[in-house]
Amino acid sequence: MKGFTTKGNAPMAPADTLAPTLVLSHARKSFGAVRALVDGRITLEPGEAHALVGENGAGKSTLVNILAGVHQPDGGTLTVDGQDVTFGGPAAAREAGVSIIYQEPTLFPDLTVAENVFMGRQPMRSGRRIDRGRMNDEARAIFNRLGVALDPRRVARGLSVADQQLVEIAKALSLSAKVLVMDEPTAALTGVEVQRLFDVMTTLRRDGAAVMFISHRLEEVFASCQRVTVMRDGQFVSTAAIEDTDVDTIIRQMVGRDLDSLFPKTATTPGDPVLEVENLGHEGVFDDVSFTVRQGEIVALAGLVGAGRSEVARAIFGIDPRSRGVVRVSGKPLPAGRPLAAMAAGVALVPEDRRQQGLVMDMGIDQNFALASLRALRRGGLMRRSSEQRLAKEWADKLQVKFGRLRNPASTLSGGNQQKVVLGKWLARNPSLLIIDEPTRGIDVGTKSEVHRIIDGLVQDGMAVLMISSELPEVLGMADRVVVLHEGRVAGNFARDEADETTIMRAATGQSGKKVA
Amino acid sequence: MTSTTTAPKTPVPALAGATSTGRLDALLRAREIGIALAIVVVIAITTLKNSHFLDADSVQQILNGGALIGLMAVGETLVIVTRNVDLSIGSTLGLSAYVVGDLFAHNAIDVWMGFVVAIVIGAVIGLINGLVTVLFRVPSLVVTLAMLYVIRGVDGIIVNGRQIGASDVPGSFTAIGYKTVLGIPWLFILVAVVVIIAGYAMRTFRSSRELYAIGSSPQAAMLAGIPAARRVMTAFVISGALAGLAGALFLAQYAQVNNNSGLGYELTVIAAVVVGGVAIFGGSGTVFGAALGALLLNTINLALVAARISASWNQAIAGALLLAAIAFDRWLSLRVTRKLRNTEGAHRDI
Amino acid sequence: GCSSQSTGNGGSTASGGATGSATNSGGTVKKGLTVYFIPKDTQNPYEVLADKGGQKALQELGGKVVVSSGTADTAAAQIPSVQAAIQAKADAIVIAANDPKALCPSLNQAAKAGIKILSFDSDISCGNSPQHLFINQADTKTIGTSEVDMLAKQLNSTGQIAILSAAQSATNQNAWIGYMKQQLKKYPKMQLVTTVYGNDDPATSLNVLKGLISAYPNLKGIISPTTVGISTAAQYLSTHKNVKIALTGLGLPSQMRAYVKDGTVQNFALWDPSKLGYLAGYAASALASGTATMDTGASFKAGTLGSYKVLAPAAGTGPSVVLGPPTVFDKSNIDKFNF
Amino acid sequence: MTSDVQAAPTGRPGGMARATSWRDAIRWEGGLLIVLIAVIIFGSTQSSTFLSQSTVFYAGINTGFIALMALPMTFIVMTGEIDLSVASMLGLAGSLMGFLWHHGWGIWPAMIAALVIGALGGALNGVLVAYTALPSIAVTIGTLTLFRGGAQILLGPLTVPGVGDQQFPGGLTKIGTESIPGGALSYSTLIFIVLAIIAGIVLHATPFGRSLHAIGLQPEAASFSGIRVPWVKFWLFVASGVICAFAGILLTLQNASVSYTAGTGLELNVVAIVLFGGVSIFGGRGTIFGVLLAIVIFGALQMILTQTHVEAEKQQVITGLLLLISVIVANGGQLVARARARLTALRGS
Ligand SMILES: Nc1ncnc2c1ncn2[C@@H]1O[C@H](COP(=O)(O)OP(=O)(O)OP(=O)(O)O)[C@@H](O)[C@H]1O
Ligand SMILES: Nc1ncnc2c1ncn2[C@@H]1O[C@H](COP(=O)(O)OP(=O)(O)OP(=O)(O)O)[C@@H](O)[C@H]1O
Ligand SMILES: [Mg+2]
Ligand SMILES: [Mg+2]
Repeated sequence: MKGFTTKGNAPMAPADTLAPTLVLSHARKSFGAVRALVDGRITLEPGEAHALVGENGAGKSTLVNILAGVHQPDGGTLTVDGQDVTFGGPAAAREAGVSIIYQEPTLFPDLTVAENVFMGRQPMRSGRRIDRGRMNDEARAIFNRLGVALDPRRVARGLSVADQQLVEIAKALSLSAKVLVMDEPTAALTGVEVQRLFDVMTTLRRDGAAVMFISHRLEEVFASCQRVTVMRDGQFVSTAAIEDTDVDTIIRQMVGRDLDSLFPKTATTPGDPVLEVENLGHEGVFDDVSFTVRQGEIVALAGLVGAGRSEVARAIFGIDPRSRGVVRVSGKPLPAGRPLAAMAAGVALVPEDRRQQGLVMDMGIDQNFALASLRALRRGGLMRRSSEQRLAKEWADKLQVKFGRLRNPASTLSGGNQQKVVLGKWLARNPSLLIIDEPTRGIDVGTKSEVHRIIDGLVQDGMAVLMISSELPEVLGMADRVVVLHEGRVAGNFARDEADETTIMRAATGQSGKKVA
Repeated sequence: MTSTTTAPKTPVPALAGATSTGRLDALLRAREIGIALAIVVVIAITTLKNSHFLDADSVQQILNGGALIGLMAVGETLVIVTRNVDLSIGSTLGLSAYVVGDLFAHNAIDVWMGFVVAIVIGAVIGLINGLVTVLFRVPSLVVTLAMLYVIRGVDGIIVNGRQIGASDVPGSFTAIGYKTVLGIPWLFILVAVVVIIAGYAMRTFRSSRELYAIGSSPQAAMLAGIPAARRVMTAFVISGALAGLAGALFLAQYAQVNNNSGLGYELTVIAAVVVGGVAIFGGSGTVFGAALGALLLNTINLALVAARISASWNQAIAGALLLAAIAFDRWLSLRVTRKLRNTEGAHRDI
Repeated sequence: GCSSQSTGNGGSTASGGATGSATNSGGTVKKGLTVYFIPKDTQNPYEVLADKGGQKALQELGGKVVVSSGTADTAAAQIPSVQAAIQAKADAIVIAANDPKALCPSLNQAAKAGIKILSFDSDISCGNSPQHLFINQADTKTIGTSEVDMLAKQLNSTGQIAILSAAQSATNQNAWIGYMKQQLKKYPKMQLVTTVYGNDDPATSLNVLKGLISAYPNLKGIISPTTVGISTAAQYLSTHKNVKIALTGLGLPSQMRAYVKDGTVQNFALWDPSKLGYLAGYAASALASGTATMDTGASFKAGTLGSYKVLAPAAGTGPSVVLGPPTVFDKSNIDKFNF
Repeated sequence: MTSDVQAAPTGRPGGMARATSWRDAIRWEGGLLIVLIAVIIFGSTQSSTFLSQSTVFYAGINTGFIALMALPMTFIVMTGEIDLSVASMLGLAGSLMGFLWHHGWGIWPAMIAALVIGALGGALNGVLVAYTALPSIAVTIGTLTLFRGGAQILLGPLTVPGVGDQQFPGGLTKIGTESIPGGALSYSTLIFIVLAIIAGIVLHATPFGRSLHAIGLQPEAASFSGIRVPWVKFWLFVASGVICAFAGILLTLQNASVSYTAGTGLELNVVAIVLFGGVSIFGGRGTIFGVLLAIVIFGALQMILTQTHVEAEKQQVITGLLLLISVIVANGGQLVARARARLTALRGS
């Protein structure tokens, strides 16, 4: 878990003595029939870190987009420093001193990291020419402040999601804005980086800036923020000082009911091996990876970001090639590099990047549900629209997906609901082995426990699950067995009762006395 | 997941860059060097077969021949970098060349005005391309393909079966097409100046970097508040203007224009740009690379004849070499990417 | 498009074909005839002149000319025009074929619909179907041999020479080049090193010319039997005086005037395209009216050009009428021509 | 992992993200239908011969082989790629057939060889595009030159049948002059219609067609769904090669002859038809029906304009403007919507 050092810092400046930096009230926004924001409200005081929490689809990102000038609200008012303002576009918002870190990284892959940070605001020298040297130095300085050693001169293409997020943060910091809005900046970060981000937030607040922080990890909220605003179904629910509230209250306000246990692990007795991986290797990425997943068992693949977990999953499924080793599913060896063969053998892979890999964003929700089951929906060689609809309806109901209309494009769904569609698309194939990469990244607590319940149910019905997660509590809560990867090699293989935070962490950072079962 | 306490807390000082990026930069630059090298190889092989290929005259021809395509490649690069494409440049060249020639034939303008008129014609066409693309958010390939037909048709209506010949054009104008200073052709100098200015500008000014940004990620460009519409429009206007200028230079170089002048140049220019290492889907590539690409294609064409290869084989060999050049560039950029990947790990702090 | 042409010097004296004796079938040419002129493309300067000649002829005869073709020099672009002529029940088609054979099926249909088929500038090669009359600008053999003779005179019959042609598939150029090669046998010291193709595009022509010059440093002469090729080469040679190469071929006087005057080109040939069109217009009308046939020796009146006789089919070609010998242009006469 | 930083597909220049809704398609095809009706009404008032059987036959002769090339092009553009080598492949296949005929091969072996060269050429495109991930626009500009060059090597100045050669069999070349028995359609039209129906079913009603949409919209997500993206692209290019070769055979028979320049420059016409038919150049969107309408409109327009003696250059202007106006009208609504949104935003504040 994140090793937070601070808890509930006191506000830097007394909230009641200063005029608020930014006030948004009664903001409304609809997309066609979808009322994304019904009554959005938030008040940001100078020097405070203000958390905004809510379920997936509660309208948080929509609110952010309004503050960013990306969306024009259908109604409501926005004041900055007491002045009524309208943001015609992102540039206007930036000029007004509002700086945004968007939920999804928005980098220019072909440009250098420094250019990404300073695009449109590059330091200049005589003749309105860009001063590259200074630009690189300034970027380096910001990264030093964040404690990362990204080379400002490398191109952004190929950066890991975490590094991309760091560049986004650097971009926002470089603006020295009055208001810094961060939409789930920590979703892809490791504990150290999160900690550094919080340190930077503290510095910013000390300088009088207001920080708005969105996260589904409530512990982060309690570690770094002074006030918290809760939203539900596009509506403002409450704002409270952090010391006047607690996790249960917030969750109740978010979900509108009490939640049961977060990780509803039911004990099962594992059956026959479904997946057997032996000495799997691929040049320069991972090597000598062996483990087994049995019927009715959840095996978690743990490790630091970049340890090669996703690569292993993709190699098993056949998206990536592999140069060594054997993969057997239900006893039969899988050919390398052939996802179709893996699917036929009953393997399903829910990939980690739902926007690029999981969904065809511009296709209908229904068509996305059907995309992995096309052959099954075929009658006499032709696709049946009606059976496709039926399949989509069935799984949208089962997973309680919140959507406008089933034929709307998947891009209109909130992140969590998108994740459910990806899950549904694979569950519709009734797989015997489900590989889920980061099943709950960017998913709210309510949905998260639903996803966990779904997985748990599947396992009880005899499915084998290989789960990759960067969240230790999830790993510890859900897994029957934890396989830890370190730099592409198995650094530990623990049964449920052997695994705890420290053993896993030690293995993941490569310091363990190896215990490979 | 989540490293914790164990990670070294001290920020790694700004070390890594120096060495690894130095090499990287070199590699990236190698894309241009690679093309230059290819030109040298083609020349060398041809010279082995025919020692006169390197005579002063012949070198002038090599430099001059690629000039027009190179000039248009500069404009096309600007457009392609923004993830658009301009297919109308060949038609634009034809129209501007004819109109200027016609004005000369009627003694309506002097030499300098000839350039101005050519550039203005091109710029106006570029403006139309840009406006329609940006305003209606129509793919530029469709817009400029349509404009290709429209301009070629309008050109035909204006030309109406006439043509411009050497006696219609002032001698001082055609002189630009063949006169040299210190053995270097004027035409080449002129185009080289445009290339150098454009190449420098594309590295150095905010607005030009924004062109790359737009092509690299339109979404992110929007969020960064980049006035994409204006920038894309500017790229089209410049591309049109350069195609118009190329029209004037066409007239100067060949001293003859009919309605077919410039027919099919658009694909040659795009080929040059792609060979020059400009990503066809935007975001990366340099003006220098594109210009070198044009020079390479032209050198190949010259070399095939100079090496006494039978006329029937010219096209096929040119096509094969084009494919080879594209594949080579791909191989090179893959190597760069792999290098990037390998160096990346070093920068992470855990 | 290419091609070349020459002023059949008017009147009656044309070479092989024209005869003084007007003839026969007694009848007069019908009024109100419609003749479709189908040039290689609607913009080919040479053929635009020819079409105007045709228009003039039909005007004199009280009929009308429809000019129809595509913008590109392809058979595919000409076929719709043939079809339109059939549908419009035209009386005759005069076509400059972009492809010797691809138009045959369409023209056959036209002939079956009772339309008289004539070709000019570039002949079709359809065997006997359809029956058609080729209005030849000048005797094919004469063009080929005279080009070689002209160059031989300039070069003292010695040295390497090359041909800069239009497209490799261009029919009339290929026919002329065939005769050039034959004629070259008479000049054993003149050696044809290669034929290059500029596709009638100035840029391509210039490129192959440059390649040619560096490939054959001892090159002494170039024949370019196409207007674009010769003017491109002339422009290059006039601006690179250090390259000493004699140039001749087929060119438009208006385009070549400057080069003849500055001495780059001594002489070249062509015929008057408008007269070619004019002759074609009369021939078409005569055929359509039944006042002439395609039989060898049949004759007809061609307005101010006088009277012409149909020549016997030669190897691989059908009956033809020859406008006259090409005019050779040089310093002494070039100012008299303005096409 | 580390998905590459990639531009969101919704941010493509020109194309705002649109849902693949039937309504969109219907709007576009509806528009084309109206244009077609307008063209027919215009034609019948301007030209007395327009509404005749011969017009239908001739239009088929003139556009049939272009229409054939438009079918694989539609599929390829659907996947976000493009094939600019189609017309050169037509020329190469026709030339090979002619070359072999000239050298005494039988007509059927010559045709089969032409189809084989089509498959091989397509496979070359396919390998380069699908398996080495080179941009198809660049690759096919290269093969455009290569294939045409190959045709030139085969035939050079020769037009087949050359002097002394057999004519192509009359039973086959009659497709250039005779319509199918009992109708006005040309054989090329009939073949096209059959293939278009098959293409329509494949594209719109089979899993394969659905995967083409997915590949065009988001190739990575498609491959994560078990769609063999490179495999599909490879075979599409092979199919394109074969069908273009077939078009080359058809054109050769129709003209009863072939030279190496056959079909020169038609690639952009084919692209224009496909785009006019409403297929998105970015892939993922479009219908065969739209392409069909576009073909009929272009074919009819060419007939009318030629029949009414409109000069070829004006025909070009009209063609270009039609393409331009169609996309503007189709996207004009967006412009209005954006302007309105901006206005309300201003008023709202
Ligand atoms: N462009 C759009 N078109 C249609 N509906 C949209 C659009 N953007 C968002 N929505 C809808 O608006 C609602 C709010 O979405 P939003 O992205 O603001 O949620 P969120 O609170 O950020 O969720 P998450 O925590 O999953 O990121 C969702 O139901 C979503 O489907
Ligand atoms: N696009 C990329 N650019 C650079 N390196 C990459 C990229 N993709 C993978 N790698 C490298 O491959 C290895 C495994 O990366 P990967 O991110 O898949 O691991 P992971 O354990 O799945 O982490 P995550 O939690 O991010 O999913 C790392 O060394 C990483 O640096
Ligand atoms: Mg969100
Ligand atoms: Mg991963």
